[in-house]
Amino acid sequence: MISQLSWKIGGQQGEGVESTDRIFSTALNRLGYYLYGYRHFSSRIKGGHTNNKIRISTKPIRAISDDLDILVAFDQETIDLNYRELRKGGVIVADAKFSPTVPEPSELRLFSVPFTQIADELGTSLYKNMVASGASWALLGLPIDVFNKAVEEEYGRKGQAVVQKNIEAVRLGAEFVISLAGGPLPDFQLEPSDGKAKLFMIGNDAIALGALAGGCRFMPAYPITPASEIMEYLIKKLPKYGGTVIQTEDEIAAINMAIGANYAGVRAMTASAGPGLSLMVEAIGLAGMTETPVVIVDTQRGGPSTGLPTKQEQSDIFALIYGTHGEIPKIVLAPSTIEECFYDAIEAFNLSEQYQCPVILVTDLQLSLGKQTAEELDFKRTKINRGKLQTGELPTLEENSLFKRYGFSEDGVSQRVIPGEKGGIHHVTGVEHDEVGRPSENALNRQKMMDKRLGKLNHVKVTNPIVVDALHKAPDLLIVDMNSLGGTVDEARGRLDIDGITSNHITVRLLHPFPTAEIAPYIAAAKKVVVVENNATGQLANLLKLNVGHSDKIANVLKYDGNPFLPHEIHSKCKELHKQPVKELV
Amino acid sequence: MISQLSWKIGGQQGEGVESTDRIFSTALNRLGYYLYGYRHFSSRIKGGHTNNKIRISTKPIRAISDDLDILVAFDQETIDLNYRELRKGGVIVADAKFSPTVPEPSELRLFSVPFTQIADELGTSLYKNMVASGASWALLGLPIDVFNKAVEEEYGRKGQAVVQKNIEAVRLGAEFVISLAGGPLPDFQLEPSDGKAKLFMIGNDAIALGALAGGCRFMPAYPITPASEIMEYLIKKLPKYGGTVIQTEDEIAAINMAIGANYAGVRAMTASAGPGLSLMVEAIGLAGMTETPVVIVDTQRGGPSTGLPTKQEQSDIFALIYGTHGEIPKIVLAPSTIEECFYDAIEAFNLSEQYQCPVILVTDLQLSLGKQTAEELDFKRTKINRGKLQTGELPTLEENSLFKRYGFSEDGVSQRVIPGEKGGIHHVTGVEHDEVGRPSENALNRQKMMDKRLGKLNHVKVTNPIVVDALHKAPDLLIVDMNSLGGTVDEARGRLDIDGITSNHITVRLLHPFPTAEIAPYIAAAKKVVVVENNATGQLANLLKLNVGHSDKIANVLKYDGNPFLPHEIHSKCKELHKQPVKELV
Amino acid sequence: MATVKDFRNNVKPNWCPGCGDFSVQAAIQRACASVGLEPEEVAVISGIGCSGRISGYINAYGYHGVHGRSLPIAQGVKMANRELTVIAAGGDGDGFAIGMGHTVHAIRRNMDITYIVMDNQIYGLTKGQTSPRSSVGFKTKSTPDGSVETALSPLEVAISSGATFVAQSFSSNINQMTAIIEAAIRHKGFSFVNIFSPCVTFNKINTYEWFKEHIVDVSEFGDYDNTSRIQAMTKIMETEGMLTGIIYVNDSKPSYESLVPGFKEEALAKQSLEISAEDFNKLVADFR
Amino acid sequence: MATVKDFRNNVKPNWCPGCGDFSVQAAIQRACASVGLEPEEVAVISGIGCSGRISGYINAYGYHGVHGRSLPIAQGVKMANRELTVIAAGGDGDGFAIGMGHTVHAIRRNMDITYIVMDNQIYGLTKGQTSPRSSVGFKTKSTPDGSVETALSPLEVAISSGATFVAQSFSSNINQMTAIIEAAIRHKGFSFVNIFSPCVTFNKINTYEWFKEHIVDVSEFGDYDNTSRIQAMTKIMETEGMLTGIIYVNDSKPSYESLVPGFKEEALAKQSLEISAEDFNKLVADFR
Ligand SMILES: Cc1ncc(C[n+]2csc(CCOP(=O)(O)OP(=O)(O)O)c2C)c(N)n1
Ligand SMILES: Cc1ncc(C[n+]2csc(CCOP(=O)(O)OP(=O)(O)O)c2C)c(N)n1
Ligand code: SF4
Ligand code: SF4
Ligand SMILES: [Mg+2]
Ligand SMILES: [Mg+2]
Repeated sequence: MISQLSWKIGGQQGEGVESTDRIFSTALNRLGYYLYGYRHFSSRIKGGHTNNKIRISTKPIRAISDDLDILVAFDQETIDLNYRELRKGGVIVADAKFSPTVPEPSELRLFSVPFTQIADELGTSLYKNMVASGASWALLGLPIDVFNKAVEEEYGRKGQAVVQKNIEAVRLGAEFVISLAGGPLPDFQLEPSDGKAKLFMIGNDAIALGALAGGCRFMPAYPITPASEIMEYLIKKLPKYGGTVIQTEDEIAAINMAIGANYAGVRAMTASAGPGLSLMVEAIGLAGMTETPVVIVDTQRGGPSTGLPTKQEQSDIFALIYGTHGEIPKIVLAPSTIEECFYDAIEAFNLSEQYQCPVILVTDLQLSLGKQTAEELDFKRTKINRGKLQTGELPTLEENSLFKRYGFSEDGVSQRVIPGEKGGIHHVTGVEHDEVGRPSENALNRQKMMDKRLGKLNHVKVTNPIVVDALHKAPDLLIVDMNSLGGTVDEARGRLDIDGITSNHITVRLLHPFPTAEIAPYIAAAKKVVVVENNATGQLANLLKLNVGHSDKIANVLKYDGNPFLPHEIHSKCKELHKQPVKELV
Repeated sequence: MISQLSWKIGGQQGEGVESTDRIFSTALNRLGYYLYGYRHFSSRIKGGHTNNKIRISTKPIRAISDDLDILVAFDQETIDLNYRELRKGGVIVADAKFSPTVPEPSELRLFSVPFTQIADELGTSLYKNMVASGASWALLGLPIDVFNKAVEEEYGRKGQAVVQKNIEAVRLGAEFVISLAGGPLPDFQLEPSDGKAKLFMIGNDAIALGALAGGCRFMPAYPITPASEIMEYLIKKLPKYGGTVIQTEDEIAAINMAIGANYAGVRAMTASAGPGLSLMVEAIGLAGMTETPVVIVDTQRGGPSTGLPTKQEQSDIFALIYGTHGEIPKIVLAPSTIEECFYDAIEAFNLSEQYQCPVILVTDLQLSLGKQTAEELDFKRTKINRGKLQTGELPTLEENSLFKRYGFSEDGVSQRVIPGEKGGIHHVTGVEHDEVGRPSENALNRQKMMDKRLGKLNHVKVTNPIVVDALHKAPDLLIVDMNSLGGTVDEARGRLDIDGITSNHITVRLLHPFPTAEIAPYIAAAKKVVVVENNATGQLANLLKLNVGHSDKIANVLKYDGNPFLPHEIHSKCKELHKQPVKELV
Repeated sequence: MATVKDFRNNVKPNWCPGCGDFSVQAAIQRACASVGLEPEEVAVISGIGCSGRISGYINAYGYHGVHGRSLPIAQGVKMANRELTVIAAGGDGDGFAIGMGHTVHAIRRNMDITYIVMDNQIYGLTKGQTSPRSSVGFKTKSTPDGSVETALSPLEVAISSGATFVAQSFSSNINQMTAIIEAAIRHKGFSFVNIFSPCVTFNKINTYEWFKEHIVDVSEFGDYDNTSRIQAMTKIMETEGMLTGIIYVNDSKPSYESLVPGFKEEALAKQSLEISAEDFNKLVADFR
Repeated sequence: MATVKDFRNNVKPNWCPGCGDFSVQAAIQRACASVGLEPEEVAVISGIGCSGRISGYINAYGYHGVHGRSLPIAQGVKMANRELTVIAAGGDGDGFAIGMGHTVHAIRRNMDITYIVMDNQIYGLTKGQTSPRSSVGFKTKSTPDGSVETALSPLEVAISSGATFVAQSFSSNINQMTAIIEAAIRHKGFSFVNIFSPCVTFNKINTYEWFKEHIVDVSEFGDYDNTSRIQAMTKIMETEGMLTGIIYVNDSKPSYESLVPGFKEEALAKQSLEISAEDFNKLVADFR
């Protein structure tokens, strides 16, 4: 019995790869296994190779595996592109129709199953996905009823007849493969899971759900990969809570509308990826200058420009922190797990109202789109904190006087009031202004206002600005990462342990204001610091150098070819870096 | 006899302060004096206090002075706001009409001259500027004919009668003040100048002229303070060279049009300030990704958002370098003198074609708008270098093959060809692409293309990436600055010298790729590094920390109230920092 | 009930003496009072330009945003609190150059917002460059030999974008302006109001006198039916846009807010941010 | 002389089988050949979207820019080299949502560019959200309860923006498309061509059949005069934009390039970058 296994299905885009994967993993999820999915897809609608990989485990996992156990192939291209990933003794289940072959002699087992033919006999080749998944499911020897239940849910709205045909397809696929294999494969039998159905979702779902629970009621946004799911989720759910989503004419409209709505008292957010974020820069500056709360999600993807829109990358870090002309207060939060996506979405709204500034929630494509098991989400942690927003009745204003919306205060945060309130009238402007919001060029006021706004960042308190796993007092390596990389790094660390290389691990969750004080001792304690990131210039490492110093012992492991890291890549690079003398590191 | 003197004229915006200043300084320029001007103005059209200050010297100068010798006042507000700046024994020449008074007992000399009354007697109060300037000119005892010539040029297009009236006003103003003062003031007599008429211009003029000489023939742009003069100059001059300026609908259109024009073989630029630059971020990424040359000028002003649009600031540094999602090659050049504005504009175009990437030329408001004496501009240095642009006939392409516009090469720069050329057909896209420009998601190609593009920066060669004045081997202080600050820093250094504090001075001209190798030895050699900048977060200092390290001895002198530094401010702050132990610096 | 005085504050506008925007400001203040609004019930959202300063000169909630984006901000405000009277305002550059896309889409979306453009055919704040409204041949700092682009016709564009209320007025005619703005505020949907508001400093062509000579009021066309899109468009084309009055109204189309599924009559800003544990559990169950 | 084959390259479009864009591509290739152009004389500048990929599928110079900015880039190309035939192309989201402002201004500016919109009433590349062209009630991923915004009328907007050439066609009618694109290329000024190009994957309403049923060709109106702005506008309004053919042409207005002072007939890209020492000295003398 094994404790984990990796399964992949591949074919042409539009061929049903995704729905097959969905049914397969839903069934596994219901059985109580932990799952971690990865989608390989291109920026086109139909055609082009796509594949979905799922790692199945009896324990929580947060990374894809180096290798693969089972490959389900709809075409020879899928085999050609993926067979190298299969471990020794791995299995290919392929459509007999294209007479599948393994390109090189190898120790793989190939089961040629007539997916299309069986499907055709059932009425339409559309059923071939179910034949295929039935076959691969059977090899695992898992109970079929859960699987059929998932099939029913997927196709239920198409009527019972369709469901039955699909279930039939599953059965026939299973039977056929079993007749070849002689039964479920003994070396593919998973240990029993804890049996509890878990949450299974993508990061974008978690963010959207968190936003909703965090009081977000309005989302103006413009579609873009890999952010669109957030608006697509919220438009389904918000009407029940009186809110809505507007698909705007562009991202500039989206962010400005979100600013307008927040100004007027509603928690509103927008979400986009690189190109959209680039267009929002001016308005983010406006929010910073006018101290208007607003939450912006950036789901990082391969850049620059249109770049690799469906690929993994973490290359917007500096742009998010520094990409505004002039200087504003801004908070940049980077959740590193699916659960954090949920809690951080809530926290982002709280922070944006507490510190009255834009908050950017940044993810990467793998975190946003990779479907995975999530721990239960704790409703009790969904607390809303609106900071200094004044809601009760306000004292009447004296004639010709205005509400001190920008009144100076110890922490730099001023009382805030929303339009509609008597006694709260004030002016808001992106021009430098005085305490009631009137434009002012007075030098002294200017300096005080700059100090007030930027000073707010000194007070920012975020739950767990860094995630620390630091068993060692003076580890050989401190590995630093962000967003989706932590799980992969941990797998690599397990192997480093075996090599006798000690390592601590920090995942940075608060990118700005940088948690220098929190992180500095760990940097100081480590013999070397290795920053693992999906970009070409080492942006996270640069943040460390800029804020913490110690440039001389900070090295980078970078990957920017569009694919996520595999554990063995990080492991071998870290081993190499460990061998190098410090002075050769940089 | 004195070698320098500061003169200021103040009144309400729209009252003729600027034209008076223009005539006054033109006359001084013709006499061969070196001038350095500063305009204090607000973001409104008429009304509101404005003043222009000129420093007049027999030697080159690049800074405004701490104090003032003569103040010409059109209203009491001008006196109230500016009298403290006058040195002991300073002079106020004011309109008798408002019964001018000096607020506190002081050692100032006040000449109350009936500007308005004399003007009215001549026919219209419009002549009061000339009465005023005639009066202040007379106190300096300088020859009147040059002055009258300047008057003639200013008003010539309004006809000889108007000119005569103005000259008459000058004469009457002069006579009146002399009758009060008993003659030119002995302590205000300037030493003779070298007598050679010099160039007298603003940085924006120098940039526009440099662009023209550097082959720029097209400028799409959108008006904004303090950049508009660049387009306003070029629209007057370009038609003669077949080119033109288009005032576009916004900055996004402007930058994309400039990219289109460069792609099609014409040197094109755009110019803006913070808000416009923020809007251009996405397109700058496109230029970086498609390796299309383009030149963008950012004339920094007070930020964030609309901020202080008519005030001095240097707060776009990080945004210019890092404000693009994803990672692109980009060059950021920061001229530090009026002459450099000219030469760097040419170099910007050369670099953009040599490295096929966007080049940002960044100034600050004082450099862009401060009118000052420029050294002769050397036509021989206006060389054009188009890099690897292919202009001769190209070999015919084989059927179904394309020109390798993105061919790999040692320095990362590929052959470039412009549309219209037979044999040059290729595709361009902001999506990751192969050597002929077709979209590609291939991981290996991706990595090579990223390395190619970013690697170009390793080859960038810029004339004088830093300006160095380093007499001392191990100075007490190394002062680092950029853009317009160098002159003021030098004045402060003169005073530090007297205090016995040794200092070296570096002005950073190439902000990106950062000239780490060039600057590092000077940083290492200095006991302390003081970075002087007009912003609140110490962006230039952060660039040093990030690229060179030595965070522990880098301190900042910051000013962000909208006004330029005065020499005494830098001097006293440096003295303070010198006293502090290094470990307390940061 | 609030009077026009209650909509005044003590901020002295920084406009040049004689600028058309003064009267626009006065007309807005009068119209708000005659509609019976209280200052705190009004939010004026403006763009950047001389005209954009207007939000600071009216005693009401005011938001002076970035150049060209008054409409997106205004729409955000309206969605957050539909009980507010939202007035967006700005210049011709703000609304028809950099903000053109938003203008078309805000019109199309038809939220209950009044949008007032102070159209002076030039860029005032940046000291006299051409605007999309400048006529062919108009000489400015950026077109020293005269503009060669066709002037934009805001009224045509508004109607073709699906506007439900289109009006035009002239800064000299404060009574008409007031009446139009009042009608615009009362209109349930997006109201587009273009006002010729001369820039006395930089536009020496389109002066008060020039407008007086060139404009004609719709009331002068005996049989004009301002509920006919085709007639409105034809008239605008015939007069080259030089007409004033309420040019087109469609009262039958519901405003955006009233069409949004689930959108309550009560301001969203006043609704609870919390969801129940029961709801939360249901939401979470989707992912099992 | 080049034939249609010369405008083909060996890149296989990544569009879904049956996508309307295939025929648009073919029509452009045919039109270029019939106008007598050589591949290197043509530059196709496209936006982002399924449709935006078109610049990579035509054997000509091609620039695939960023979303919504094909027209600014195309105008830059035209100004740099007016000898090139510049074709801008993209989707309805590209041109009428994010690019709306540029579309209005490019039309107004009237450079000699042909702009082809592949109008499928939806966002294809991002997998089926609403577009400004989606009809009221249209259900998409972003409007699961049906869109509540009025669909934009591209033809009305084009005419009201001052277009000198406005046409509409349908992807099934390759002959008409070809003829229209040919006329558009020949037209000396900005040509706006909207093409109904069905998205077979995400738009299940506005299908080939649907269009066939709903569109009417201008040739069917006996006395239609496509040089009359008012008539064109009236007809568009009457048919709610569901008409095809060349709807409006104004041949008398010179193109932008030919109006710019000092702008030579010869491509700017071919002119010298250098200025003479004498000129330089004169320029410098302004500052003495
Ligand atoms: C993004 C951006 N670009 C440019 C500017 C500079 N700017 C300020 S106002 C303005 C235009 C003014 O014209 P208009 O909108 O017609 O207003 P007016 O001053 O004429 O009332 C411009 C270009 C800016 N503030 N922001
Ligand atoms: C700035 C920016 N925002 C969003 C996107 C994502 N995006 C790509 S294409 C597209 C719209 C596609 O619709 P359309 O223009 O109609 O083209 P179609 O795919 O239907 O041909 C969007 C929103 C992007 N690439 N860039
Ligand atoms: S410049 Fe023109 S628009 Fe601006 S305030 Fe003066 S008159 Fe009014
Ligand atoms: S998704 Fe639609 S528009 Fe895109 S290629 Fe497929 S059919 Fe064409
Ligand atoms: Mg204007
Ligand atoms: Mg579309």
